[in-house]
Amino acid sequence: MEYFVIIISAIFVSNIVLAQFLGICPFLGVSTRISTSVGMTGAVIFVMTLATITTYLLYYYVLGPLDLVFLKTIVFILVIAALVQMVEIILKKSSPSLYQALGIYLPLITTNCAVLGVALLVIQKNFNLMESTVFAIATGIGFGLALVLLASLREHLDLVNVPKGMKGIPIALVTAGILSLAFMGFSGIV
Amino acid sequence: MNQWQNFIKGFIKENPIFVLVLGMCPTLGTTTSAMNGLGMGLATAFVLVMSNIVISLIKGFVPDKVRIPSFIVVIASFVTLVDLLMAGYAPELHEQLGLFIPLIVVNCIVLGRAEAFASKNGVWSSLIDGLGMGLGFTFALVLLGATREILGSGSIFGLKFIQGDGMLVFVLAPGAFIALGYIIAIVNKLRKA
Amino acid sequence: MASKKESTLLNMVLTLLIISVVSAGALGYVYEITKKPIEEASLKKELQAIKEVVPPFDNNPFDEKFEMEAYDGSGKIEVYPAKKGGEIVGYAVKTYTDKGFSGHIDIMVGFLPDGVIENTKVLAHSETPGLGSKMTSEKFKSQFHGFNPAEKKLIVKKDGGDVDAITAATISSRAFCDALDRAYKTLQKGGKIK
Amino acid sequence: MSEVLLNSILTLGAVAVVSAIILYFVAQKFKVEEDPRIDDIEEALPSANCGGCGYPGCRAFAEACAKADNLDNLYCPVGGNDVMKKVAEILGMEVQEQRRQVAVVRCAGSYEHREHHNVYEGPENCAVAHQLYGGETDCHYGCLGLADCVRACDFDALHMDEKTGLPVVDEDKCTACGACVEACPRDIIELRVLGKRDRKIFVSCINEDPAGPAKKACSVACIGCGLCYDACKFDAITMYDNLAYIDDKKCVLCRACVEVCPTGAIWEVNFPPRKPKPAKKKAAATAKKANETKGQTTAKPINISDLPKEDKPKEEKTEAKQPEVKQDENKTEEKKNETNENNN
Amino acid sequence: MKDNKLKLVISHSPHVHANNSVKKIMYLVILALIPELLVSLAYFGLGALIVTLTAVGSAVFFEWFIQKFLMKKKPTISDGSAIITGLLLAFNVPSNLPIWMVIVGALVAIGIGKMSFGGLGNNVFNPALVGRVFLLISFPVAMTSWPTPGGQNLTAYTDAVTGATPLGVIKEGVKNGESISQLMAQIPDYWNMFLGHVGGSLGEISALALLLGGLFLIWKKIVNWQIPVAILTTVVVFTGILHLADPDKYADPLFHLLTGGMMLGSFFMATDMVTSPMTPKGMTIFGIGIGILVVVIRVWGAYPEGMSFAILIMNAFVPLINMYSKPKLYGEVKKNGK
Amino acid sequence: MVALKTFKKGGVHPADNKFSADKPFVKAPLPKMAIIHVTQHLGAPAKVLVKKGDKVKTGQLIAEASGFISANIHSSVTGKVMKIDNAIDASGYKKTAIYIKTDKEEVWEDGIDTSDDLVKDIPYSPQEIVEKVKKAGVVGMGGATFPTNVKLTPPPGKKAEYVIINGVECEPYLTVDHRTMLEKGHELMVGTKILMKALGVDKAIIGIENNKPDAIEYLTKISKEYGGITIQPLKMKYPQGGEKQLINAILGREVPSGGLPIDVGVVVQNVGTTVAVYKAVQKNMPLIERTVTVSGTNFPNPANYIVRIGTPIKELVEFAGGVPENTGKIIAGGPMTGKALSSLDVPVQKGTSGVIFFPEEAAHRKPYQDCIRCAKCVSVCPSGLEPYLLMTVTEKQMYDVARKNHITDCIECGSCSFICPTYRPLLDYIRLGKKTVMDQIRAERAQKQKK
Ligand SMILES: Cc1cc2nc3c(=O)[nH]c(=O)nc-3n(C[C@H](O)[C@H](O)[C@H](O)COP(=O)(O)O)c2cc1C
Ligand SMILES: Cc1cc2nc3c(=O)[nH]c(=O)nc-3n(C[C@H](O)[C@H](O)[C@H](O)COP(=O)(O)O)c2cc1C
Ligand SMILES: Cc1cc2nc3c(=O)[nH]c(=O)nc-3n(C[C@H](O)[C@H](O)[C@H](O)COP(=O)(O)O)c2cc1C
Ligand SMILES: Cc1cc2nc3c(=O)[nH]c(=O)nc-3n(C[C@H](O)[C@H](O)[C@H](O)CO)c2cc1C
Ligand code: SF4
Ligand code: SF4
Ligand code: SF4
Ligand code: SF4
Ligand code: FES
Repeated sequence: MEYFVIIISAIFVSNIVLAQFLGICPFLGVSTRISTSVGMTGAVIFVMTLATITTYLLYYYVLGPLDLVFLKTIVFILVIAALVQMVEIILKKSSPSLYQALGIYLPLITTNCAVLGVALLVIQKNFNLMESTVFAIATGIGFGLALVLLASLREHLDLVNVPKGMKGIPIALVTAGILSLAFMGFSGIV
Repeated sequence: MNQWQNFIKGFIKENPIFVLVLGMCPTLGTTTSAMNGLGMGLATAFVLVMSNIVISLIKGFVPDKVRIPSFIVVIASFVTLVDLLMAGYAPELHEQLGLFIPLIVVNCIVLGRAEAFASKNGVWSSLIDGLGMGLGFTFALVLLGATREILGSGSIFGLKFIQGDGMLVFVLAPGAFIALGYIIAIVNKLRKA
Repeated sequence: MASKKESTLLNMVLTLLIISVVSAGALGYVYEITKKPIEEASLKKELQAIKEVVPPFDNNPFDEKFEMEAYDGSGKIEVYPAKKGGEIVGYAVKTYTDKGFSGHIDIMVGFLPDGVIENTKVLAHSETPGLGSKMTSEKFKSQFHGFNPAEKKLIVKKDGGDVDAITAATISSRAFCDALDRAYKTLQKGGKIK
Repeated sequence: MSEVLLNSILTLGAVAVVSAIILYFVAQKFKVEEDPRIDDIEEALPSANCGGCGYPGCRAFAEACAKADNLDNLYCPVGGNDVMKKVAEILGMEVQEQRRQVAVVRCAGSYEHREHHNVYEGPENCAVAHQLYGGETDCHYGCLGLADCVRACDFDALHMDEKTGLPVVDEDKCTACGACVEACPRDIIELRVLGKRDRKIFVSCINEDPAGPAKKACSVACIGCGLCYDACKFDAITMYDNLAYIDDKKCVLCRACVEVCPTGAIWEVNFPPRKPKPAKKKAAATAKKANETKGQTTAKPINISDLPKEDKPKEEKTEAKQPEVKQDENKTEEKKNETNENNN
Repeated sequence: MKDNKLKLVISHSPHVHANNSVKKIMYLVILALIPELLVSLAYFGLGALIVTLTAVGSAVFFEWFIQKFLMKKKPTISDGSAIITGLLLAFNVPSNLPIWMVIVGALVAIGIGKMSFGGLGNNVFNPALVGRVFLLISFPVAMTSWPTPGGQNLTAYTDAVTGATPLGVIKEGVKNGESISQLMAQIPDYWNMFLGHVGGSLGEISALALLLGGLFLIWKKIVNWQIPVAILTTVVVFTGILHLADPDKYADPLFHLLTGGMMLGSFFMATDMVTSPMTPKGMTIFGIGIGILVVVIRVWGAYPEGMSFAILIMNAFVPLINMYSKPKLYGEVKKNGK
Repeated sequence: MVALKTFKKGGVHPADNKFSADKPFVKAPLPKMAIIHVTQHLGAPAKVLVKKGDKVKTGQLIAEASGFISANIHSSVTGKVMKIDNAIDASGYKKTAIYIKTDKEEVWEDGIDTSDDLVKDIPYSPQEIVEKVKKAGVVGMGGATFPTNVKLTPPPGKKAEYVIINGVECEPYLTVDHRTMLEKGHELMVGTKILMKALGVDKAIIGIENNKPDAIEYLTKISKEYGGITIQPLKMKYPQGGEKQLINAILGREVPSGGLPIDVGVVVQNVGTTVAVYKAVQKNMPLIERTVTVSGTNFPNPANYIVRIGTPIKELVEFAGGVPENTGKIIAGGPMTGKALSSLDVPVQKGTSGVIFFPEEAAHRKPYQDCIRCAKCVSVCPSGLEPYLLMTVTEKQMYDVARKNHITDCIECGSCSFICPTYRPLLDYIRLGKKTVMDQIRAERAQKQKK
């Protein structure tokens, strides 16, 4: 039940994008086409999970014991950056097809607050390793849900006559706003 | 480009938020009031200026492959610095801005500027660029913060001017998106005119 | 086109190492400096809170703080005895609830030795701004000043108690009462108050 | 040194070194070669992603450039020669200069020249109307005036003239991307090479009907009489399907054809008004020479600059017909040579 | 050879038209809303009148204003869609809501919910609900104090006697551990709920009047039956299962059908053609989605009523639904011939 | 009475306005100058066989088929070839046509039986029938003008099971098929037998909508004399006459997307075509005349005419009473699929089934608005398409999306434009998108073949 609560909360109630304001740049940037948003979702879930596990271990087995928690930001981001770059290089060589699908989004992820955000959040929330992993995956799914929804809406908006001044980012933001308004209906469920 | 233009471009022409649409998370997450916007903006501006300076200083020594990690370390150091200083000397604000202070690290603007400007230009230009961009960012944050505060709480910089509450939505997530959407639309219009 | 420098193992490692070492050094140094102010800041906050919720005292409550198992076994609460001239003048209790609209809330509540509430202060919460967040407002808090849980019910009026809920934030109000109730009952169980 | 200081330096140093080493080896092991020049070229391109070059976007063009042995068949019409020079520089190659092109509208059938005897109702879209019928006039070749070309232009270089119902090209803005050529369902728009001082001569009509119906449908139609064909000494004009066509590669801008056209279907653009000087045989000769030079090296823009400025070919009788042409450098509207008015 | 000045019109076929129009559709919907309007006027009196007029008036005004001055287009207010938006917005708020809030709601509905997207036909979210939810979250107090229906306060407006809605009573009660059967005593009986003698937003109270209007629209083929039927069936099944599992914690299906915005939402708001899917299959999925969300929010969420949220959330899914519920092609080839 | 059937998916109900249903055929006078286009059918233009100055007889071959899908063209009058020049046709474009000035005296080509006697015996083999049909230049008269002989030659491996005769005439105003069924019932029956023989099938069904009860009754009666032919009454619904819909209505089968009726074992022929086949086979009569309804709400005397191909519509209309006062639009064919004429100089062609007048007030289209996503168009589309989407993506030139959404399956029935409450010109755009996508497909196919 504990995990169920974490999952529902991360996906719907405290959706990372719509309620927590993390990962907004890719949320706006990559949501022009459904296909790309699906690819991005895959990449984010993957990296987010990997990064959360790695930073979790580092935090509790290195930084904590050495009383160096103030270095967490710098260490985490370094690890994430290296991780992303590594994944990218490896994918490019070992699985070009997967690289085609996910690779192009990887550089974007380094500067995605959501990844660092989740790494920091699991520490703030005192999750254990398993909870952290589940939380990271669920958060990634929540990110994907918001991303794919917005992408489908924006593809739709491409076909209708949005006023010139609102085209592009403004209407995407307003749409995201109403989406977030609608998602407030989930509040209190867990 | 003279330094003045270099400085001023961050406000409207290349405003990181309105035009480049980067650094959205702190923009939306911390602007529940004008004051918070100001604090966040200045913190970011500080990191931006300092890391721009340092990066333009060290750019010659850094090999290409570790360029990004190196820059990130530099940026992260300044972020931690701000974090620590703020926690020590401005605990109230630190609590308000919460998670978003460490997240300055991944603020696309900071790294973006490091990559796009500081790693190619001299110290002085980089400083000006950082300052311009940083203040442009702050300007945008204060604008958004003020809008949300006025509509959402009926106050400005904490000064209440109506009885009771404002429209709560603007303090919450949806209002942030919506308000920013319209501000960008208006800025776009002004920029074209 | 940034740097034309070749990427060899040595210079990669060296560069990153130097940068990191310098950063770490600088940060470590700053950390040393700010460590005290940060600690002081958070101490000050707690002390401030204690001062707010109990009558004037002259001891250092931090030295005498002790922990108690909550009466319902749901966790631990911290108690700071406030003394004046060695005499107990009240207890500042750091209590909590998980029933807030957005989950966990930490509250400092002060009791006089006879169990009457002196004052309250919300330490940490994530309730909705403008709604639940109003529990920090004087208007809501003032009703607890001199509130005797032995005589009145620490329950919102809607549920048949004596507490005026915040409009449109009954959930937060309820949670608030829950936290106070926990502190009260725990102290009572531990025999600290009547 | 305090413990914290030491610890932080050690830890961070270790993390950094480990990442650097891992990165290094991973990078070595999984190396994928990509021509770095592609990025450089892409940066040099205007990133309009218009496809005017024939490739799907600027990146694809950059890749093609990097792969190519020479740049003869690669040309970015938006960036023009400047950009191609830059690209060549990056690749260390020579680039052949291409002469500037602009879009021209080969239809002069304005409202006053063509009678409209039907009313089209439907979407404002040339392609849709074209599929439906021949047009509101008897000319089934001419412009439909519903502005598909205008909408296709990304550079704001086209607009509809309210009075004539025809599109007008702003030569300063036109980048010769060809989007309008693609868009026009009637193939009215063509990219033409500009001569010196942006001059050009072309037949502003594509009506293939024989003389009678053509002339009846539109007073400024090319009726296929062949007079211009006879007048051209440079083989620049071909006749096909009752229609004359001037090859911009061969035309030396001597304007001989313009005068003989009985309907005024041939337009000369950006020429100064003709001066009443006697014709010089020399002019034609020089022009011929220029033509030959051009044939050998396409590198130079068309070269009749050997002709002294005043040295315009025969012009005696046209003088009287030549209206006052306002020398407005930016505007191209007054490209119309109105000699036809007199002919009608 | 000219056909004596005959200027023939040329256009693509078809050359005839069914002659139905947006205007006709919209005015029929307005007609269908009239019975409910009458019921609320009877039960809420002056307040209902003021709120309805303000909402409709300001919705139409904002549409006109925005089209005329911001979009520089010819205003199309006569098509009636703004009237519906205003009407439905009014139907979704308590009848004692302060006028200025009603106006803000209309501005949000029309300005943000509709015109920002380009006006009629281009919006992705139901405008009236955007306005309503905006108000609910902005002014939770005002939006959740419902005047009690009945004769005593027909002329009162803002100082009407207020009380809780059945959904609110149940929600509060269950949270406090009271059992459903106890709580049922505190609310009107089902027959009164069906007729509309019950607290709530001004246009959601009478299931009977709404049902009449809704059936009229279905008969006129203006709305498809799939959406309302899918919603109501899902709700009945879902709450039925819950009720059977624990009748003390979960109210019975009939209660859910008769309370809150269930009827109004199912027949008039989920069916807004602009913001609902295009095929019967898609509409069914859409309806089921709404049904599930409503129950989830009603039963487990913080809000006693989830209709608005459920519809808005499903509005966001419409493009995806459309993508995966294409109509069946005539002569679809299974193994992809050719 | 047999149960009424209809097709399953989509469809609309335009007012049928069949004003001329009880007007027997009248023969229209010969044209003064016949304008005979060499493209009156689907496929390649016919090759001109005459030259300026030649004298031709009625029924003489003047242009011959120039490919597998093409059709012979015969002179419809006796006279002199004046010129071979471009002339405007119903498509609104100028196409090659042969101008023949009519002599006073009519001389028929040898071997043509011009009498009205019914010939019931069919002594010919299937090959001979197809040959005769081809020689006579018979093309489908139901609208698509597809060369009939091609339809009668199923590709190898495909076998017809049914012949369906299309007597639906679902287009408003038009009544020629109705009149043909009433006046030429026996010819129709013999024609049907000929088709059955040519295709080697023993079952034929004539589909007729129930707004023509007299035709249903009459044909049911006489069909007893001819074995294997049944009459199927159908519920009124447009576009029931579309062959795919008709097959669906009668047999419940669906022609596969991109396929032909023969893929489900059916050949569909129009009533008029069948009579033309009868004449071609039994009387050696080439296709030189056809039936045309002249009608319209403001047209004082709607009627049905038998008209020689090549008669300028102007002459036909003058004979029928002249252009009504306030005419705003004239349509060749029915109002749902017909083409608006840009000029009355257009001649009657093999595919011209009607001339319909629209008064000024009904001639104009209403301005259109943004789509309100009412899904009416989706629900009426008999092909199961999403017209609103197809129009929009064509407008935005997203042809790949249009293609993925099967734009090529549109039968151009116009139901979508007819029903749309915002008057969107759906079919206008869909036609453009369909053509563009077809061109793309063809180009790809050509490319593949090259490789
Ligand atoms: C966005 C939003 C945030 C809310 N936050 C709180 C909150 O922090 N505390 C609270 O008690 N109620 C909050 N509510 C209100 C509850 O959902 C619920 O309506 C209320 O507690 C019912 O109490 P009442 O009986 O006082 O009206 C919030 C509502 C909304 C829409
Ligand atoms: C390329 C092409 C090939 C055809 N081949 C055959 C055929 O082999 N057999 C047949 O019965 N009909 C054939 N048809 C005719 C069609 O089935 C159909 O009758 C014709 O397109 C007119 O139908 P419509 O009026 O419903 O559009 C062909 C049509 C086309 C366009
Ligand atoms: C929308 C539409 C409506 C049609 N209506 C009729 C009709 O009413 N009667 C008819 O004979 N053919 C009609 N057709 C043509 C038929 O599809 C088919 O081409 C014809 O019946 C084949 O016979 P034919 O080759 O002898 O013309 C229609 C076609 C379409 C696309
Ligand atoms: C059946 C039907 C239901 C409608 N429901 C709503 C509604 O719930 N909210 C609303 O703002 N407009 C509604 N409208 C009006 C109109 O469609 C709506 O304003 C559009 O969403 C605006 O683009 C409805 C219209 C119809 C025909
Ligand atoms: S006028 Fe034509 S060729 Fe010139 S820029 Fe515009 S679209 Fe391109
Ligand atoms: S030139 Fe072509 S595209 Fe442009 S308006 Fe004329 S017909 Fe249309
Ligand atoms: S899309 Fe084509 S087949 Fe479908 S209704 Fe429209 S015209 Fe008919
Ligand atoms: S019928 Fe018209 S308004 Fe309705 S969905 Fe189709 S195109 Fe849109
Ligand atoms: S600031 Fe760019 S993703 Fe958060």
